[in-house]
Amino acid sequence: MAVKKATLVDLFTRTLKVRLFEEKVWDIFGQNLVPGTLHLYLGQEAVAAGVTVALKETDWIQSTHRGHGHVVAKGADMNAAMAELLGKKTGSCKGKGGSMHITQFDVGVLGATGVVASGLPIAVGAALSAQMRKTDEVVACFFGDGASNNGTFGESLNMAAIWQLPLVWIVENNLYAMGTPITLTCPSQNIADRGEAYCTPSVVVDGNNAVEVYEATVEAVKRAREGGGPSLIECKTYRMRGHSRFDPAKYRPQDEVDHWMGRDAVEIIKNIALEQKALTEKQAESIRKKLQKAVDKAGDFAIKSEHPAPEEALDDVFKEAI
Amino acid sequence: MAVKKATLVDLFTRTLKVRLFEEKVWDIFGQNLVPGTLHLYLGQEAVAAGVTVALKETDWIQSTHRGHGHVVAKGADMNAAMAELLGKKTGSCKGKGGSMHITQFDVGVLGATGVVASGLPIAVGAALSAQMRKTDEVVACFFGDGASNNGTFGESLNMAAIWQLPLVWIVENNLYAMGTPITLTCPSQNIADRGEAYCTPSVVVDGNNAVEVYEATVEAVKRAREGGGPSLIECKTYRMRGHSRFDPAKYRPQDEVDHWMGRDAVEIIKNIALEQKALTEKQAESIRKKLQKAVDKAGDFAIKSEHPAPEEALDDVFKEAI
Amino acid sequence: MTEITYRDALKQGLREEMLRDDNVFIMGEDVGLNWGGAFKVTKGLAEEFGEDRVRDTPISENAIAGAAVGAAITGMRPVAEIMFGDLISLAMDQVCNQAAKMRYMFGGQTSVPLVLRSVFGGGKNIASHHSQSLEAWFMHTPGLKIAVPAFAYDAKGLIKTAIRDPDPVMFFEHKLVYDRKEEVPEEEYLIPFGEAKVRREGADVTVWGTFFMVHKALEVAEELAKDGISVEVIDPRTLVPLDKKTLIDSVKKTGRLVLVTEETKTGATTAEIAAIVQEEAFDWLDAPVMRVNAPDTPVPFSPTLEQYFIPDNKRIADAIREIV
Amino acid sequence: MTEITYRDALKQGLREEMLRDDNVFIMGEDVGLNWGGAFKVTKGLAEEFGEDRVRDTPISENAIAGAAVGAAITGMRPVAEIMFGDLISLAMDQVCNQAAKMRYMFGGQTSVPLVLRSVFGGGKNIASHHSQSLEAWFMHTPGLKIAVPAFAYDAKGLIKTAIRDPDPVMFFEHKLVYDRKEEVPEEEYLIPFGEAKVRREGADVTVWGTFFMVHKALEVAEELAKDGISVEVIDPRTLVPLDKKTLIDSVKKTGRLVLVTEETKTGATTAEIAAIVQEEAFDWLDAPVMRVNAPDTPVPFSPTLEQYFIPDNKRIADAIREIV
Ligand SMILES: Cc1ncc(C[n+]2csc(CCOP(=O)(O)OP(=O)(O)O)c2C)c(N)n1
Ligand SMILES: Cc1ncc(C[n+]2csc(CCOP(=O)(O)OP(=O)(O)O)c2C)c(N)n1
Ligand SMILES: [Mg+2]
Ligand SMILES: [Mg+2]
Repeated sequence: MAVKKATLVDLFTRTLKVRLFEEKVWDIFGQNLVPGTLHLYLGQEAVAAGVTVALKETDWIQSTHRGHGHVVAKGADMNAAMAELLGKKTGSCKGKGGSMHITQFDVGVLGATGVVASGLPIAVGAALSAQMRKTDEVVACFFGDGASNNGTFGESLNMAAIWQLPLVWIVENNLYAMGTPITLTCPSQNIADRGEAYCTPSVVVDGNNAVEVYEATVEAVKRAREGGGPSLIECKTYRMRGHSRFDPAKYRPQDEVDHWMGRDAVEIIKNIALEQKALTEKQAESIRKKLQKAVDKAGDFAIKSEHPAPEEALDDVFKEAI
Repeated sequence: MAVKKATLVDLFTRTLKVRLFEEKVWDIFGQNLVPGTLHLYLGQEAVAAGVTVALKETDWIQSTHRGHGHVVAKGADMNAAMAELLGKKTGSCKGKGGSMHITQFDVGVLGATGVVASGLPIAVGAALSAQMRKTDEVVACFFGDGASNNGTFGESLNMAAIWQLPLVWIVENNLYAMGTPITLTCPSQNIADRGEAYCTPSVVVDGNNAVEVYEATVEAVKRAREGGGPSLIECKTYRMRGHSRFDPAKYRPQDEVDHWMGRDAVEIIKNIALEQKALTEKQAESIRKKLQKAVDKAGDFAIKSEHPAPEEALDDVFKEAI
Repeated sequence: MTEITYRDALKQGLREEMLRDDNVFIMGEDVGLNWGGAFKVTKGLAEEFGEDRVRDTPISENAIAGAAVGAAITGMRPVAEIMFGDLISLAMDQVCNQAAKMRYMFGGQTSVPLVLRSVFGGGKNIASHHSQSLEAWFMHTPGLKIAVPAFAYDAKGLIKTAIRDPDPVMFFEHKLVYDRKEEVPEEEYLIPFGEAKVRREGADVTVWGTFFMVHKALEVAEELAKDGISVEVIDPRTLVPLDKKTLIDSVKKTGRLVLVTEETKTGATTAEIAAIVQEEAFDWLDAPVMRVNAPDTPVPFSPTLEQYFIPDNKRIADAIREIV
Repeated sequence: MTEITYRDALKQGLREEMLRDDNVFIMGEDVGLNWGGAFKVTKGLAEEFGEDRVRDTPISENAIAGAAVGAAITGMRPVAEIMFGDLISLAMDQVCNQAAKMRYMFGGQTSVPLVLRSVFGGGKNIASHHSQSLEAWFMHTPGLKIAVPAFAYDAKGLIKTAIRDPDPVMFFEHKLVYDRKEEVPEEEYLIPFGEAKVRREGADVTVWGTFFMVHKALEVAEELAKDGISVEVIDPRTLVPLDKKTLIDSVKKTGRLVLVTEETKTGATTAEIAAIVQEEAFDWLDAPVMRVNAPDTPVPFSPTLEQYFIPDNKRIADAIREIV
């Protein structure tokens, strides 16, 4: 499939946007302004970009504990996203969610969840709803290699398959679940094998190549929209940092780290776009500048925003207080 | 593989023993002497027989809500088993368990459980224990087609595979989970496909043919004992009765019922044994008589046994009362 | 008005809501054509509304609950059934971490209008895995509403309210009341959450209980009346929201309180009620709040044992007599 | 004696038991070589005992718990770790329906000597899915013992007792005490279950609490002493078995009781304690039993909100002042 030039630019822009957002988060975290923990999306940007470029605004994504990249790529307001990470009143969840629950529902984010693999059945329900409401909405559900070992994985893949739901499973196989290499917890090479067992068409792609992710998603989304049921896309990728805030990730062999660091998602999509003449160096630079500005603004916004008032802790349990 | 004559006799005997036991249970149930509900094993006897004949006494089985057949085949005391179904003090669980929890630990039954699929992780633990204690014990874990849709299925198959545990998964695919046909809840023809996804050698056999079940189990047990890890055997079989006590199973198409009723597990193994000259009609008859006598005795024993005293309800929560 | 069973009252409520709102649908194991629910509550609905809206699921409790969450937040009104309350143990993450917390942790962005129906209680001799009463787990989970109807009339009115509620509702039924008949209006009515019902007025002692124990308490009250003991019986109908006022007012009148549920004693809902009442009506209490519950054991199978396990009229009467 | 952290005290206890009994082993997510447990409790043990006995698992909470059950009934002594207490929601069936009930429903045939370690509590700004305090769910599940150490000394003595216990033990830790240092003997000692510890003697009011709240209560007691209020502080150390005697004796002495835990209020362990005390010491109580808990909400992320959520010294002091 020949990817349109405008799409290549979009892929580059989204990949870079997520990268810059995460670098900003890391920077602010370094200033000790981000409470709690963080699971940075750095390194995996091409997955979120490739998937979301293939979706419509009315489509949904289900995110994870490593969710900033997903929501920013889906179009979340960066100010509100950044403010949420800092626990501010202006955050998209009013400071109640933070990094692990960063969510902006009105751009099509079903939710980000701290319980590994818990998003899968929720995505099933949203896809069922899309089908029952007779819409053309599709749901893309992100999860990690580690998540595929949880019981909800099989339950969800099965349900989606028997009901032929408009769902795309996106496995971000970054080879580790915290410090545990996938080789210790998965007997096969590819998580995709498990999709096949549920009669779900499954492919493996280079998760650092936004174009590959995009192309696979386009095909899966098309199938989903046409009533052809769920698909699974396994994206091989790698974290640029540790699992969470203070993890130096010493457990990863240096040659493995080197290999992946040499496969920078931003560089890869940029080079493709340049080669395909979708973009010039100058245009790329101007995109970067614009994005950097927006990200910086988000950072300032978040830092300057107010903390919620303590008693706000009591709101939002039910629609109406009981 | 040529099956020894003595083994054929054993297979016949165990299949028939389970059949007669269950018929007796049904008979007593008809007299309104069995409290609660019942999940009869009638029709599936060849599975329990084929599996347990391939096991050693020191091996373990994990049972289900449809467990009478498993425990009787593994060698449980029939008096105690029957008394348990009637809630008597002399029952193997002192009347605390009943049909769904019928268990005799000292003949190698890990337990029978009322929660579908909950036996799988327990079997993993027992197999891990067998491996860590450096024994040659093998665990055979029974479960239904319906159970394979539960989250514990994937978690357990995966764990057994990565640790190469001495485990044999026995799927009793009787085509229904209560009233739900497997076609509604499983996108593929065979549950065995799911075993392959976890790199677990998986086969499909005729579950009404005790020899087929036996041969597949022998191979799987051998692999397990030699450190070759888990295997999965899917036994296609059928319930002769409804799911539970009052279910007339009207939801099953008559031609399907007829097909399977014509494939009686006892007849099949009997004919094989006769053909292979492992058995004469006369010997078969004498085995039947002996078994019938033991089963009748168990029935009488159970009926005549005392009910537990009410306060015994307070015992056995902890080893020592707190 | 005609007399119908609790089961049929529930079905009427479900049916009315499905007729009213196309987004209401039912999902669960064996709820559909071939079975109609393990206790036949949904029998006939698949025939009427189709298998799409009365949907049989695989044996996947956590995914059933989770799919209900996903459907609820995107505009549907799922009524999910977990066949036995004991099996919600397999769905605790989706129920307690997702459904219950979503509105809150997303700062009010999401509504989760789902109903999760399930059934508690013993008395059917089906042992430890099919007889528990676990409502306390959910009462201790902020973000869930809990309905506990003991009467057919309430079952219908509460299921309708539950379906229309914008928040997740745990709708708990009891095995022994499905067959109980009572007059139930055929026309529509709703019962608001958080309003207890005084089932019988009395002056000497208040009895508060749930499910089948309400019926036992009423029998006991009748018996004790012959001895001149006047018992007031309160049925909360919902545990969350909890109608404290009706209860406290009653205790202030009678000065005595006996709590009766089928739960195992330690940490039961009765513990919370006892704690509340001694907090809020300390000066009115003439005797300690008494709790009548099952002992702290799993539910045994054998009828002799199970009868001993479940609180009976005698234990309720004894507790009352001990403090009046 | 040297001062060591709660974390290291736990590790010492685990290590001693692993040296003593070859059948003791540890399993859980990231407990092994690469991480040593999310809170580093098992750090170093895989190096010493090998990856077989300190075993990293997949992210499969229900199977972790279930595998521990299967290993326990066949002769091993598993110590399973669930990384965060919130995640036991995924293992409720194996914990509450299998481990807790097996001995009973099999009529005493099986022993399930497993320990399930996990961690509760907020204060780390990690929001609704990683900060809960769910011990009440398990206190309401007959068949489980529950240890709740708040001090390093107890952590070591109780983990050793837990490992040797023939029944399933839920061993709950608290995030904010891992770094707390205290003198802990290097030699072996065991702390029996069911023996509360009076952490401070007092005459005017009894405070009973768990985990980090014990430390806060002690601070408050110190402060209030300046105002002439004499506070007795009781740390139960295990919830099941529960040392009622120490508590009731104390209440009979002081006549007043304040309960403090980090749980959300409704249905917390404090409800059970309040119910027990008003039952057993009704005539000695000079004021209602007060409960200081978190509000009935999920745990919020933002530090300002979380600080408001978790009971602080002021709330504890206020509750005490209200009744003395
Ligand atoms: C059910 C559950 N188990 C354990 C954890 C703790 N935990 C958080 S992230 C994580 C690793 C997840 O690995 P993976 O799914 O591969 O996602 P990644 O972090 O690599 O993006 C673990 C174990 C959790 N949050 N939820
Ligand atoms: C987790 C769980 N869900 C639902 C039930 C109710 N139930 C009991 S048996 C059964 C069907 C099980 O089907 P299958 O695993 O195929 O076994 P079979 O009854 O056919 O032997 C169901 C749904 C249960 N006991 N446990
Ligand atoms: Mg990963
Ligand atoms: Mg079946």
